[in-house]
Amino acid sequence: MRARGLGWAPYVLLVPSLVYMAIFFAAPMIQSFGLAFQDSTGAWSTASIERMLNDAQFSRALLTTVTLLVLIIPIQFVLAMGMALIINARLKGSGLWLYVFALPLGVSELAAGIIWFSIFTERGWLNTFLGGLGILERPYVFLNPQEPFWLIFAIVLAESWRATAIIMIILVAGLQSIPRDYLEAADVFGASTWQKIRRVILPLLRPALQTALILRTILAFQVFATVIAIAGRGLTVLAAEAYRWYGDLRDTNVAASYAGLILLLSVMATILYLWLLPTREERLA
Amino acid sequence: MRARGLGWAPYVLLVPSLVYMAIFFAAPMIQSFGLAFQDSTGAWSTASIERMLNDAQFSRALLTTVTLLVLIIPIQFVLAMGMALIINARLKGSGLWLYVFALPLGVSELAAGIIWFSIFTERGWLNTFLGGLGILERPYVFLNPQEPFWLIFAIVLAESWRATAIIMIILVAGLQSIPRDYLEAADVFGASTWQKIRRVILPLLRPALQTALILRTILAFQVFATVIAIAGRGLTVLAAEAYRWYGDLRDTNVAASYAGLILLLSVMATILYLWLLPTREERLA
Amino acid sequence: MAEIRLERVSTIFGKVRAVDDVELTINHQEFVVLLGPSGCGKTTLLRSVAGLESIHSGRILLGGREVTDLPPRKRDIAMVFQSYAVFPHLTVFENIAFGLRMKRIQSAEVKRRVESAAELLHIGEFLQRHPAQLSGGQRQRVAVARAIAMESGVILMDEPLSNLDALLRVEMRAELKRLLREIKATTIYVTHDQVEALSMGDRIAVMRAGKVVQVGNPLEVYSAPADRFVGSFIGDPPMNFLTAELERDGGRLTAVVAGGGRIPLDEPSAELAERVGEGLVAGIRAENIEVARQAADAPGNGVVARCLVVEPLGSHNLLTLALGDTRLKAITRPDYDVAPDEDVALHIDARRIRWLDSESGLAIGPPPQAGSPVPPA
Amino acid sequence: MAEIRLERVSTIFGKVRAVDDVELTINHQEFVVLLGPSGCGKTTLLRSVAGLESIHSGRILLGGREVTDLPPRKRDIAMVFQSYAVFPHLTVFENIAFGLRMKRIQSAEVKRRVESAAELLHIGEFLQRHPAQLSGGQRQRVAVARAIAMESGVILMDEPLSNLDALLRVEMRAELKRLLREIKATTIYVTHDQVEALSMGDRIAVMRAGKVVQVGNPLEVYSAPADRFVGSFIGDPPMNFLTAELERDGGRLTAVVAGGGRIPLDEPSAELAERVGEGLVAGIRAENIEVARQAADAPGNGVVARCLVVEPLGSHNLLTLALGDTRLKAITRPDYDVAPDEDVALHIDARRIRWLDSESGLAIGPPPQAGSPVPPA
Amino acid sequence: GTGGQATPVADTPPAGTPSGTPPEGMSPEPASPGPGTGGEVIMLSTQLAPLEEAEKMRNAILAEYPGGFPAENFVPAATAAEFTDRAEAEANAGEGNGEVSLFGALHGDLSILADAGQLTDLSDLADELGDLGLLESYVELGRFGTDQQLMIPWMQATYIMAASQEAMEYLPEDADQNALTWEDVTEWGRNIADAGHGQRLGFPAGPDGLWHRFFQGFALPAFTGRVNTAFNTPEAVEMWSWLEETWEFVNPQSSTYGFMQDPLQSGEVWVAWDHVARLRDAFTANPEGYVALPAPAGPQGRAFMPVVAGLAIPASAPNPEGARELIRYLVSAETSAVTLREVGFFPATEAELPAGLDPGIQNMSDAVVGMTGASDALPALLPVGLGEQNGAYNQVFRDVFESVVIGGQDIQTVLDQQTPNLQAVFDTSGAACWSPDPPSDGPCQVQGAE
Ligand SMILES: Nc1ncnc2c1ncn2[C@@H]1O[C@H](COP(=O)(O)OP(=O)(O)OP(=O)(O)O)[C@@H](O)[C@H]1O
Ligand SMILES: Nc1ncnc2c1ncn2[C@@H]1O[C@H](COP(=O)(O)OP(=O)(O)OP(=O)(O)O)[C@@H](O)[C@H]1O
Ligand SMILES: [Mg+2]
Ligand SMILES: [Mg+2]
Repeated sequence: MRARGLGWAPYVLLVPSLVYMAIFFAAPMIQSFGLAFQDSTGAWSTASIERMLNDAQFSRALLTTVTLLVLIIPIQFVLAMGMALIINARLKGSGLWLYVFALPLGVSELAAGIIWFSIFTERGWLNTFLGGLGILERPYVFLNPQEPFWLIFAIVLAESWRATAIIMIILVAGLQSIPRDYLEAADVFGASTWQKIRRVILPLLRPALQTALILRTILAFQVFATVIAIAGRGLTVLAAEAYRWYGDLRDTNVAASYAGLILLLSVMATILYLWLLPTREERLA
Repeated sequence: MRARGLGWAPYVLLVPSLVYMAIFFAAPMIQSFGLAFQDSTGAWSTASIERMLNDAQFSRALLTTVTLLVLIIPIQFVLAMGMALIINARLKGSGLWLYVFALPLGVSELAAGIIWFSIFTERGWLNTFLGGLGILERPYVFLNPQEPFWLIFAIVLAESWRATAIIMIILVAGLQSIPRDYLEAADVFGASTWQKIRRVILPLLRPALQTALILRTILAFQVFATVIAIAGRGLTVLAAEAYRWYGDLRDTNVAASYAGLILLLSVMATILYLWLLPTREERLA
Repeated sequence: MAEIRLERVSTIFGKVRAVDDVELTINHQEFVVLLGPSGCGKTTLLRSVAGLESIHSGRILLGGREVTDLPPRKRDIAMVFQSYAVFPHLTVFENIAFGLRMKRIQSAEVKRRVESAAELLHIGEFLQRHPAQLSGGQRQRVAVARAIAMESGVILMDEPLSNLDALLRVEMRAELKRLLREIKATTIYVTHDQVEALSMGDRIAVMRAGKVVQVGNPLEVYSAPADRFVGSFIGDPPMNFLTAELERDGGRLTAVVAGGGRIPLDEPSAELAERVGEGLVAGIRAENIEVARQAADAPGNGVVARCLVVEPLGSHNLLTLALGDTRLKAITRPDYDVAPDEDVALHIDARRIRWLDSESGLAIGPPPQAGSPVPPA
Repeated sequence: MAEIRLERVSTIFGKVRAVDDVELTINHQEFVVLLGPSGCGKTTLLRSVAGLESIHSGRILLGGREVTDLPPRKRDIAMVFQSYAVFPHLTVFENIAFGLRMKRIQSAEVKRRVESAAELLHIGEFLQRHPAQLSGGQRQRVAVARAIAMESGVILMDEPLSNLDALLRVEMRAELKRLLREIKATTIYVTHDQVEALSMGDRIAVMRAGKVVQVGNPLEVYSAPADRFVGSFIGDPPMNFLTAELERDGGRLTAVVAGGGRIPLDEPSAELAERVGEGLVAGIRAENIEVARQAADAPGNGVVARCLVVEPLGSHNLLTLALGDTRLKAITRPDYDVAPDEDVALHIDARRIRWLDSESGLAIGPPPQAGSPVPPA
Repeated sequence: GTGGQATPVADTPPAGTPSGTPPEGMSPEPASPGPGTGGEVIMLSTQLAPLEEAEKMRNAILAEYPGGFPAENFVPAATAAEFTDRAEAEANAGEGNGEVSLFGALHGDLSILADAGQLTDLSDLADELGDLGLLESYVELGRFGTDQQLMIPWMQATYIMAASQEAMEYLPEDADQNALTWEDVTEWGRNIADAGHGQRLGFPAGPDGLWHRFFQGFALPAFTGRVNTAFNTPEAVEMWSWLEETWEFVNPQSSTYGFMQDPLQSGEVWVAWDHVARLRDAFTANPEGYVALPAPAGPQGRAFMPVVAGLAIPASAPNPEGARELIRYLVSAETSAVTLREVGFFPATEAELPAGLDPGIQNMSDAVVGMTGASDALPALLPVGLGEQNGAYNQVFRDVFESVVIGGQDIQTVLDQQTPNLQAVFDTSGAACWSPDPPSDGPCQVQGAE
């Protein structure tokens, strides 16, 4: 069927720019991830990839990465949704909260890591605080490689603190473009706040949610400064390994393999989301 | 006037969570940026800030940061808008482009830097390519601290390559939630594609645009790996300085000053945007 | 027991008093039609009752319980939005079921109610479509179905049939009316269709510029308008207005009509009697003006007008007449043939006249004798 | 010169043939009203002409130029959307000015046109508001103003007055009609208001289930429906349908009406004459049935029916009658008093009968003599 | 595909990680190629290369140089690679035709040039400077196993133990704080823990920590008397089990520590081992608060890793005389003192330090001298000739540590797994063994690796 009466014109117009863009975006990628399929001498081989797979840290890193993702994303979405709704409620001073919530956005990954390290470290604020309350008689070592629970906990907290705002402002934008009628209809027909969120807001927010999910997940795969700052060598993630191989071990090929893996996972996650939250034909009619 | 017939309930309900959140989000920030106002001995003073301001690199870094921002953001927005429109056009295979364009998202800042470094370096692809075409008889040193033009150029390119997709997918989400009627009305009343974008799409896209602008700017302030990877110490930005002071010079206080400055600039930028693109009362009625 | 009571309610948008100090009570199970010019505040009034607009002053009570500060969902009402507001992401079925699901009604019952509602509105075949796949009228019917499926005590309908074809609309009126009586709902119904208003409403509330200017049963509102505006706004053709002056000759009052003619008043109301010598306005419906060939052959009371246009409408003829410089509409039998520019004698039944003050336009005295039980469309 | 020509146009959504093989030509400056039940494809047809729906087959020509594959903006049309589609981010003024700005018309002219359009639709005072600050009807008028301000050759209006009050609507009709003639526009006008259709349309196109079933001037469509559907769909009350069989006794044809009674046909059409002995349907308008007290005292042609309901409508009475098991509507003078359950004799004027095939429901033979020039609302 | 310019990752931290300045003094400062002004002396140095240190070198250390020393003539080399490349270029210029007259670099970096025969003999100068009391062990290093004095020891840095005052009272009775053994350290940690103060030993096992040096220069040699060749020996196993045992008393957060001065100052750690430059702040900020101790000894002696920076004159030097003059100046007692004060590198001499030195620094230098001069001193050099394999080399030790101590795997198994990796490092880099491993011709051979 003809694209709404436009004939082929658009295609003709687009092709050149598309081709150009394809080159601009795809080419560097391909060339660089080619490295993953070369050994240190530059000959084609899967040596580097095998090296990655057999690396002592690999499985650990993969596991941690996934664990963190699975923990952080849902927490952040619940938080972000709450924040977005508060802001969207347009109650007095809700504008202010936008700033409060968004503040950590201005803090870089590493800085966030350092901040939270200084909170959780043995002589950190948390211990001082709990000590002050008399809850702990002597400081507790939270950041102990032997018990990853607290490490993970601290990292999840730090990440939630730092990056929830990214999701939040995307959702706020989404909420703003939901026509008011629908919310009013939901109100009139007796939807509780929770029902309203579940039955009306979330579905209508799908595009924004999808975007936020994809963006956040992709970025989460790249997080590592926070992890290193907080857990040191106690925990490692794929991104951190990529850097270790590039920086400390000076093996660009293995580093490329890691980078490639991260990219692959990101793409898979994206596809997963697009598949879980398909954009149906119905539009705001 | 009463908030649409809800009385004070919402406030009462929200206050606790708000207070909690305020603490969660604001407290660490304050505590850590307190560092900026202490000297290395921990005494309160503006020494660290003065140290930052008087640092040889400071003005250079600030200038470069702003320059990059001013160059990158507009370029990215035009690109992103184009990409978003292509995808939103729902022509055959436009779904594919989403992936092509979004690919670089899966590449970390540093990786991007390295990729583009290897393109622009003296023995890099670009020189090889131009040499191959016979445009250059001998490799040209693009990345030469003496001529910042090429450095900036390369960085702008790398950043556009890496981070345009962030903006794009936000805009795509925004476009999806523009009711079709309005676009159809624009069509019927004779709006050319360009007019349609300017008069209808952009205004209705305001929330998304705002979000993307804010997000991108804030993140851009934190970019530094790309810069270092491409320009080495040939160019420096605020974020890079923050790391230098924290990492190399081991002066957390000055580092905190830099971080604080970055945060400050981000907030200012945000306010600027909110002021330039106010959310008016009219809604999609 | 769901009576709707508005006590001095005002809803204000900036400088616009969309609903202005409205005092209105709708009894349990009553069906009140809200009628008024575009932009007079009907929707705002409905939205205020629903709790979608926060009212600026006054109180709203539903079934005796004050709901002024209650959120919409606590008011147990159903509403048909003027803009439909059907959920684009839900199928027609889920749209109609929405309110029921919110009430956690078990699904068998939901299915039953949804289907009967859909049946009633002839959208049974679309249950699995999304609103974007429906025509305007079909979408509107979904909105109506969603409201009636709730079977709640109070139903607010904002021009619910405006986008349906005549035939369907006639059918829907009857069906809706029947159903609403069945479920014992108290209804406020906004419409611009006068036939709808006059035929469906137990009472009609006429609004103007945010104020309710008259509330009464259709016949009252039609034949005894509270003021000139109501008279001219309701009924097609609108009421005729003659300027006249009261005179007392001998024992009896007579209205001297500007442009000639005297109308004797047999049993004038007390209020009217006080107005002797004042300039008044006589409001009279077209069908209450009897047209006759010149004086002699009819009980014409001396009012003579020139016939301008004759519109034969099959069942009757509609005449446009000029009396001095005021235009009148009158109805005659289809076979009554009168040529344009011919002079005719009018017999105006004094008992059917609605007397109005010439300045304020407000009615004077008790309602006149009603004419035809149901006014013409 | 902007004639609209649809050649075998079909627009299909999945399995739904929303517009089904439509052949329609609207002459330059003609005002055609599109009438049809909700969901019959009116909007889709308009959208197809506008180029908003890509048609599945057929051609569309505007002023002789094929536009089938042209994007909407290249078609130089203006449209009133059923959903208004006024831009929420623009003031009323800018909304109305939108099309003109696109055409780069200089601002003085823009101002003039916008203001006159706004004046005409009584929204002059809202020019600086945003749509969200308007009532439904006001918003609809903005949509209309935006379309007419364009003064383009082709104007498509999708239920443009549906949300206006009766008084305003009557006024708008006249104004619109005048203006459209002024700017020499060719118009397709969708409405559900039959009075509107019959009083405004140069011609009326009746649609049903995606097909155009009849195109003709109001009177034709009213008194000579192309088939049973049109007869029943247009006019209030709808056309009566009696099943009858043709007989030839002696030289002349007679219709034997089911339920009793014989109607002699004086000058039957050739087509009809061929149908002797077949079962047919006689379509007759209420105002063309004369009701009389029993046989003797009227020229009744033996058709006797029982009176069920008498609705006095002031200017006339509407009777509901039962003839066998078919229901009929008939109109009598207001003073003609007949009690329910009384038997009455009907005199049906054979010349006014629209003969239809009992299976297909299609009309047989030439149109009957038209009754009243303008049918009743 | 990434050339020397991509150094940020190599030498600054990976994006977003806290970077440490490795004490060897490598840090991002790409050399702005100094203009070659014929007669003058141009010094190319991998040392004092970081911006701030370079400034101090120019403005303080070289300040007293007779006739003044033009700032631009001190050319820092950001990385060893950069240094080697530049030196290569110089050498290619030919006898006396280079630009640079004096090299300042680590012993390891110079040894490459020495092997290439690009350095000139300075034996006479060495003798002349004899009365300065150059540390014999370092002079020896300066010969690179030849009979020529190719390098004059310039300054040194190394790793020591630091203890806070609280810790001192828990020092095992029988232990001599200036001659500790690693077993004593374990005891020490146990005492503190038993006293209810928790795990107060600390090591820089974080990503930026120099943890690998602990094994390469201290623990392994102390237990085995060798480093690489003894990587997989019963003695090595003994060392690892010692560490395992000791780890009970080590603050678990050690895996996050980069610079031990921080946990020392915060009080998280009472007894720490680290590079002097990474302990310095603690001592300067609070001299009384801490005690500097020589590195403990093991069964095979008091192993320690000297970081020796030396001065050498390339054959290509345009101005050898000026270079010798500069050497005399730099190694003189006065200049050494300034150097120590300004950048915290210790003199490579036994000479008495001038009084009035920052007490903290004094404290540390005593420990250093005590350690380097100790009777059982066992210097274990920085890796030599590993080049790009450096990281991989360090990683081997870190991996063993993480598997054994953190992961709690069986020591022998882990060593067996890692032995091939270590061997691979040597095979790829072709690096020969360095002291204290017996010299090898050809790549160093790990015992038990075929
Ligand atoms: N996207 C779609 N998918 C499937 N069916 C559709 C779609 N859009 C419209 N239809 C169907 O096409 C038919 C014609 O729709 P259209 O809007 O033209 O009707 P209409 O004549 O304008 O009705 P109304 O008077 O209610 O506006 C309707 O039955 C509708 O259900
Ligand atoms: N947000 C607003 N700001 C200012 N004025 C408003 C706003 N909303 C509505 N109004 C005005 O309030 C008046 C009442 O609006 P309302 O929608 O109640 O009218 P209505 O009776 O429903 O008209 P219609 O029959 O056209 O729907 C209108 O004149 C409108 O212009
Ligand atoms: Mg309304
Ligand atoms: Mg329609």
